[in-house]
Amino acid sequence: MSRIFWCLFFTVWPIIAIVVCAISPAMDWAFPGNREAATPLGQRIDDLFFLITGIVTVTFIGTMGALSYVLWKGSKNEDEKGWYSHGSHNLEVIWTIVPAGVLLFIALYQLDVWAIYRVRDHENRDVGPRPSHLVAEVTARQFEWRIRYPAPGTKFTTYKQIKAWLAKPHAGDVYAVNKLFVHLNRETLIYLKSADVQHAFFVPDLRVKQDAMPGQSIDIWFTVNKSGKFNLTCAELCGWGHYKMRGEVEAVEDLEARLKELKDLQDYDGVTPPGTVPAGASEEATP
Amino acid sequence: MTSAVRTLTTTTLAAVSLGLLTGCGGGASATPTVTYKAGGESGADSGGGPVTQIDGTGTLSGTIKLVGTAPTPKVIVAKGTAKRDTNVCGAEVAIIDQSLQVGEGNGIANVFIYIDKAPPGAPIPAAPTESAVFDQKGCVFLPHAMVVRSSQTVLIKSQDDAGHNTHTYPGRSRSFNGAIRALERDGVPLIYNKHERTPFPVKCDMHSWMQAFHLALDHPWGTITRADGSFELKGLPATELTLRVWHEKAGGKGGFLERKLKVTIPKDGSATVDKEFQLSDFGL
Amino acid sequence: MSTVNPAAAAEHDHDHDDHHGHHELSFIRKYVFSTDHKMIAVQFLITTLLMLLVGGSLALGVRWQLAWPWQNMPVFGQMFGSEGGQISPEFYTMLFTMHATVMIFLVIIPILAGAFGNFLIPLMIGADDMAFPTLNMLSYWFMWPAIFFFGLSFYFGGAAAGWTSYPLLSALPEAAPGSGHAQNMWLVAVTFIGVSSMMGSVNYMTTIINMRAPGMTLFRMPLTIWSMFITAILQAFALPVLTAAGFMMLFDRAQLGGALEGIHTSFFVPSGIVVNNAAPTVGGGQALLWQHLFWFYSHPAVYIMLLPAMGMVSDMLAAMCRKPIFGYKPMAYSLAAIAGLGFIVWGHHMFTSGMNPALGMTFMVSTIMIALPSAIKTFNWIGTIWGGKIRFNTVTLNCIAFVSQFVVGGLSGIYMAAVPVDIYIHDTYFIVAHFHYVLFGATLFGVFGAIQFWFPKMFGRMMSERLGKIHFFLTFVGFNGTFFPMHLLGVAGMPRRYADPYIHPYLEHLMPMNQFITVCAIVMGLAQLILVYNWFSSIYWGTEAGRNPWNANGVEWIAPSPPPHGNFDEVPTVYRGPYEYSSPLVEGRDYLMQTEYLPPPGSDDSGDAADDQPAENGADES
Amino acid sequence: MISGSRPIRGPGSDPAEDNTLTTRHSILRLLALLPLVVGCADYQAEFVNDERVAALETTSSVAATNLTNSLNTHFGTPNALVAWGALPIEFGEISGTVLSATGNSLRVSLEGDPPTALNHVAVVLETKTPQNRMASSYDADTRILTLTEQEAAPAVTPGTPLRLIGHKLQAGRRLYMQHCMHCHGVTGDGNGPTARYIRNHRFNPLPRDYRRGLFKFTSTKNGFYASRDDLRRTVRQGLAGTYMPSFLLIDPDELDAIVEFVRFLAMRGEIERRLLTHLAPLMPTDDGDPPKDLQSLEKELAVDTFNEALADAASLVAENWTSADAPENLVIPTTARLPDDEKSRLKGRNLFISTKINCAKCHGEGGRGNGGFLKDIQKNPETQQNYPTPGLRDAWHKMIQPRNLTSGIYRGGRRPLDVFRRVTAGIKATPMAGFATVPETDRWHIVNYVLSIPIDGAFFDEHGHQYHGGDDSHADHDHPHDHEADKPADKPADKPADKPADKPADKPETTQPKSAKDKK
Repeated sequence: MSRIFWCLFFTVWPIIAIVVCAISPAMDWAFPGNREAATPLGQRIDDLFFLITGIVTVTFIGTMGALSYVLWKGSKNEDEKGWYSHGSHNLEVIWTIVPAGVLLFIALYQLDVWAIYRVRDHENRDVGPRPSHLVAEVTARQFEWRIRYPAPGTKFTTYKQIKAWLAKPHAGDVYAVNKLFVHLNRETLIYLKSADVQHAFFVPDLRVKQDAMPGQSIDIWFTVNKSGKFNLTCAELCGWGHYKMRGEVEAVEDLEARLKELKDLQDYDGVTPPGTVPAGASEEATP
Repeated sequence: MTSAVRTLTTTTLAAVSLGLLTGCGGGASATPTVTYKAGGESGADSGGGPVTQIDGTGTLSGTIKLVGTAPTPKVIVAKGTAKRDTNVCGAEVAIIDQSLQVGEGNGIANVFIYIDKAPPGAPIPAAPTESAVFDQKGCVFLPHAMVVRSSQTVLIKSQDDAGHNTHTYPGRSRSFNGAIRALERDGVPLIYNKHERTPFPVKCDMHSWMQAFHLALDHPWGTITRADGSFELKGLPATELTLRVWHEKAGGKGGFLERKLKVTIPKDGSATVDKEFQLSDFGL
Repeated sequence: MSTVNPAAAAEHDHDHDDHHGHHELSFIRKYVFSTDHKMIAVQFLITTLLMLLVGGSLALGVRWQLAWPWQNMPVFGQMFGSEGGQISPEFYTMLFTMHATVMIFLVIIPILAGAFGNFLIPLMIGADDMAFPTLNMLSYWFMWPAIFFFGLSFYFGGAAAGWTSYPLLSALPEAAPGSGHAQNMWLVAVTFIGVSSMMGSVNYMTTIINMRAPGMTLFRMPLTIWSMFITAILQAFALPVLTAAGFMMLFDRAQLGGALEGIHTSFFVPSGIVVNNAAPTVGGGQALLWQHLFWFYSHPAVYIMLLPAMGMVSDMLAAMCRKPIFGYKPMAYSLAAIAGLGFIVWGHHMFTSGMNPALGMTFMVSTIMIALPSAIKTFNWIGTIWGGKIRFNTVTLNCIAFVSQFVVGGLSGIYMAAVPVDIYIHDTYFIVAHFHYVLFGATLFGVFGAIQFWFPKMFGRMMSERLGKIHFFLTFVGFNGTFFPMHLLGVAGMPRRYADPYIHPYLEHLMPMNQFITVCAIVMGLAQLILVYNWFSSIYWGTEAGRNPWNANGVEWIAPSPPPHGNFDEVPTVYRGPYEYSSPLVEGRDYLMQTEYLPPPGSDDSGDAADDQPAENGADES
Repeated sequence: MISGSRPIRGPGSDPAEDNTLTTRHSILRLLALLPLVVGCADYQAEFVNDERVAALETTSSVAATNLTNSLNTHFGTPNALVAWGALPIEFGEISGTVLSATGNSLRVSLEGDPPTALNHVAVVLETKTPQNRMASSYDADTRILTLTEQEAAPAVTPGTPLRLIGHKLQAGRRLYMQHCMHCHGVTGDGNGPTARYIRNHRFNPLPRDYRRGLFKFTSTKNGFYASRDDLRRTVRQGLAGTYMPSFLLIDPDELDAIVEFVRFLAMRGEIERRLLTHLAPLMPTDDGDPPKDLQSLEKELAVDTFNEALADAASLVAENWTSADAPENLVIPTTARLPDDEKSRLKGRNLFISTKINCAKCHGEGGRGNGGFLKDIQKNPETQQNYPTPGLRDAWHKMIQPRNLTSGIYRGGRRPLDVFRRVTAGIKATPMAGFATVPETDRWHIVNYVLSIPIDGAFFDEHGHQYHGGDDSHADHDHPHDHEADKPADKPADKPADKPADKPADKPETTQPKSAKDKK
């Protein structure tokens, strides 16, 4: 009796697990909003994720199936002795080679994505940034994201210029907090800094995550190809208010115009002739 | 053993269910109840009873004296030794601690003598139209103590060739913290919009020793003692009045020397109050 | 073959016994400052089980906050409840920091190496005690300063920089409420733990190398001993790095006060950082350095927390399935392989940390490769069960749970081995699910099984099967209900260590699932009380167990239960490997103890030619 | 946060560990207690009294009781709030009319679109004598409003107007407990659990203690309180360089609710303070013994004139907060910002360092917030005693630094308008005075100059050419003598640590090491 119970027990729970995973997208337990990534690279990450999921699922079913099978057989084994075997050399070889192959495949298959994601661009920094770059400086601090854009219309042609800009505040810089505007369908280059402790710039919808290390300026780049607003959170414990670091990344068609707007807001002196006063200017002050 | 097991498991499950299904008030997401309380209704009793007109006025005069010998006021900034604004602060005369000034005959200066609330039924004269002047010279406020009407304009002036700021700490009125430019002669207007119950300090944050005391009243019946400790209040309503006697050193940190000084003002006559206070009353 | 002279050992052993037979040891020497490895093991076991409850209830506090944020928290809310009855966010950070700390440093590492290592090593290799009994005692008593300092850390508000204690959060007292003296205490405590386990590992290595009974060749050692041996090596090599890093961190922290006031190095602190309007930091340190040092220890530590359980499970499975272990040598080799690879994979904790991305590739490959030996072990366990005679008792159940949970933990590990995917799931609940499946799902189930299995040897009585099964059932269900959904939380992008995730709109809808998780967690937590009850009641009312209640083969089973001081009646001589179950050589019983001499002698053990003892055919697969 | 050695005692299951040593029955008994452990603990959020109330208690319990009672009747407790109509707070009011009444459930028509959750809000039925009831629930579909009172169904005729009051206050309180309470405390006394930690760091601004009604960064004229917009701005943008983070993305309705609740707390605290001032004569003297003629004082202050004082306090508070929202009390420049050119900045620079208005005396000639006045010992306006240590203090007696203008941090906002407002109206509750007396054009010059400091440095030569202070990024290592020659003629007698502004920090958020050093 208890034999059947336990056999079933060890057979059923993997099934439940698989079912739960299977229904998870329907239950909105999958990627945020159950949407595909909003960056091309993110979509490749998703593909990778599902590929691994496929392999893992097969392995899981296989192992668990085998486990329940041997349990079932072994538990109703009636002869007075077990099978006297110290193993099989061939089997050992097989289940060493096969997993090794699969694992190696995974390892090599994903190298490319990673290379594009960080390494490749990281290697050839001597080429100037493409003119379509939006450069922004995002400084994480307890517990908010302080953002600085170059003056609207600024075009960087060399990384040297960018470094110079990063080095100190410049006239016409646009400041913002917690809300980052980026180009739609154009590459965004962000210099990530930390004002105090370690934070992490995490935009789930973009599959982007990078720690902000104190004392370092780390560059990350991505291209958002879906318009909309995406949650920005902190993914590295940064103190008691870790969870408070709620930000937003918004991809817009005409970024220049948006920055211009911000700039006008920031230059508001209280007596700008009516009409050009940005909405809510009387209330809002830029940080 | 089995019974134990059964009880054990049931209690466990009971514990879990009970623990988890309780919604738990008090935390953030508990909705508080809101009850409404109409405004004004707690305005309490406003006087009540018919007010009998007080006609006729009288005069009150007297002196406030100190028993014993006053300590010589200590010098805050000796002549020409100011750390900053040397050309201005204490340039001509040394800056002396004015908190307890004792004149000849041991009279105490700068004692506030006033009526907290105008007696009901007493006609209140209109505030003077000319504005009071609150000046500063050599990084010292002039005067050190003053009584004004709550609707009266105070002009803050400066004879110093250095920037000052005037920072008031009123009890009921709007506070004021304004910079006074060097040699401000036409004066920065300041109005205490409320009747004050006690005198309050006025400071200059730029020169930490600069301090004066103001009192704003919605009636004219308040004054300060002169250098010899004498004072005179004219036109007081002829009735029994409760005077307050306040000094900035009373009890060491400023307060009432006499909180309820009862005097009866005879019609068209005059009353006198002579008071003596011990050094101990000034926390000395 | 490096075995102590059996004769000498024997005499020594005997006069030991006589010596002790005559006058009883004082209570203190016998139960408190005992040098007997068994007593020390029991001390370790009880201490760690106590700490298990502590750490568990800390976890429940965390779960409560995640399920019903800012609600009055039971017990904790009352004991440390801040204004308004709701806990404060820094208290939450303290909760999960101390949960991890207690569980890792005071439960899992000591319960494996300390408790079972101590108890099993001498018994299984047929030695009368550890090589250095006093050192052994010290290694236990050095745990108490650690516990004391962790307690002190609580007193100062509790370290709240996560158990990983990344600088600058942990390096600058201004950075977090827990980064004041609490952090110092934490570092000191970790150092003490390090000293404790270092003493242990030295002792284990020496004992295993030098004190094996006659005939106990390396390849006749039970896999438990193999795993303990390799674990000891891991510790010996990895721990110094952590200790060094800990001291560097201590010196970095200016507010140490006292003699160390002046030191204030800056290994990890870059210059010009202003935290909360404190004076800017000076001296160009590098925060990343800590992560490298820390993980250079803490990744091997993961295996320190896993390998012994693997070994013990192998032994138990063989005994419970009445079947030789499937592929003994591959098992031993893969243990070694895991240990070896374990030293070159620490970088996979740092894929997003800003280290050179190119490094990510190497670490990715090594990380993926470490999955291989794990896979081999898994298949071998299944192979061991295959064709055995299985009795579903508590031991078996826990071992099977170990295997299946280890499979889940291992497979989810592949996700984070793949760097691009890890970028997304790094520091999300997926990670939390992963390492709980490995450390709790695998290790703790193994430990529960081991407790049940060796309890009769420890106390001479069996533990209650019925209670054991109830405990297993509740724990298993609660465990999977708690941690399996966390995979999904992670995929949904819920970051770790959030006191209130629901202020982020994309996480709001996860609250019900978190509540479900918390319910399961509480079930699991309460189930542990059954274990405690079973443990203590069995000590008193358990049925008497003979020397070999499980009909197992190991050397430890020829010793009386509980074994006296000196363990064995006479020095055991080992003739074969430990897994000769269902051997055709004997009739009427399906076990053949390592110490039984069976004529006629067969061919020599292929494992090592130098063995002068006759050995049984096929003691190892060839 | 955690006090005493209790933490070491550990969580509730440890006793279980010990007791299990005995018999199984004790274990079962122990397990029976588990519901208490697992179940919900019964402790509530409470408004805490001002520290002085305890002192008052020692001399006149009557006064203390009256004070706490009146606060409870007019403001309630965190879990049973009172919406007091005398205060200028938007409690969230929905008016409507009763269509039909059966028992304690009314069919009503409410104006606008009421929020879905209307539990436990106040219901005022405008019968001849208005009835105060409480809503237990409201069903938007059937438009049935159920009142909590079971007994005595409200005698209302159809058509009776009614008001639902307090949903906004409710929401505000809930959100406040979620987002703000850690630092600002349940009472708004700036003493939440986390604040205790923030206080450890001498130069960290404390969470605002609302109870004085004082908020530093406002758009209103000198002497006026903070307007709703100012509070909104602070919550949305945060205060750069402090522990007040930005809640930019919070939903506007929630933001309003929070702001209203903050004003609610501020008014409660201020009324408490004013009542305490009224009762001050009852306070024990410095050496702890009760004041003379306690009885008569008690009768006069705590009984006869108490309600009067309460009403007076309420009216004052109401007036102050209302006037803060009046547009005429905003600081609005009459002329547009002057062109931000070198000439203007030089003018600004000269004004900045001139002793006529003494900006540099606090902010330092290099704008590092290290002016000479910081070396003076200030006097506590409340006790007339000197503060123990030199340095400027705010109304909470907390040591503060003048803004380091090289850091590029502008807590009140970086718009020219904001800086103009700082200059014109000063910073409330701090020694930063309003410079309204300075002509507006000059103020614009100062604004232009101040805004240029982080970018171009603080120093000019007489031709208006700026020094960039070399390129060494170590502000604390540069040498004053570099620019001695270029000091303006009328520089003050002593030289505060005025250094040429070097290249500002590459992180606008970080303050320069120099200034931090000077804080010591």
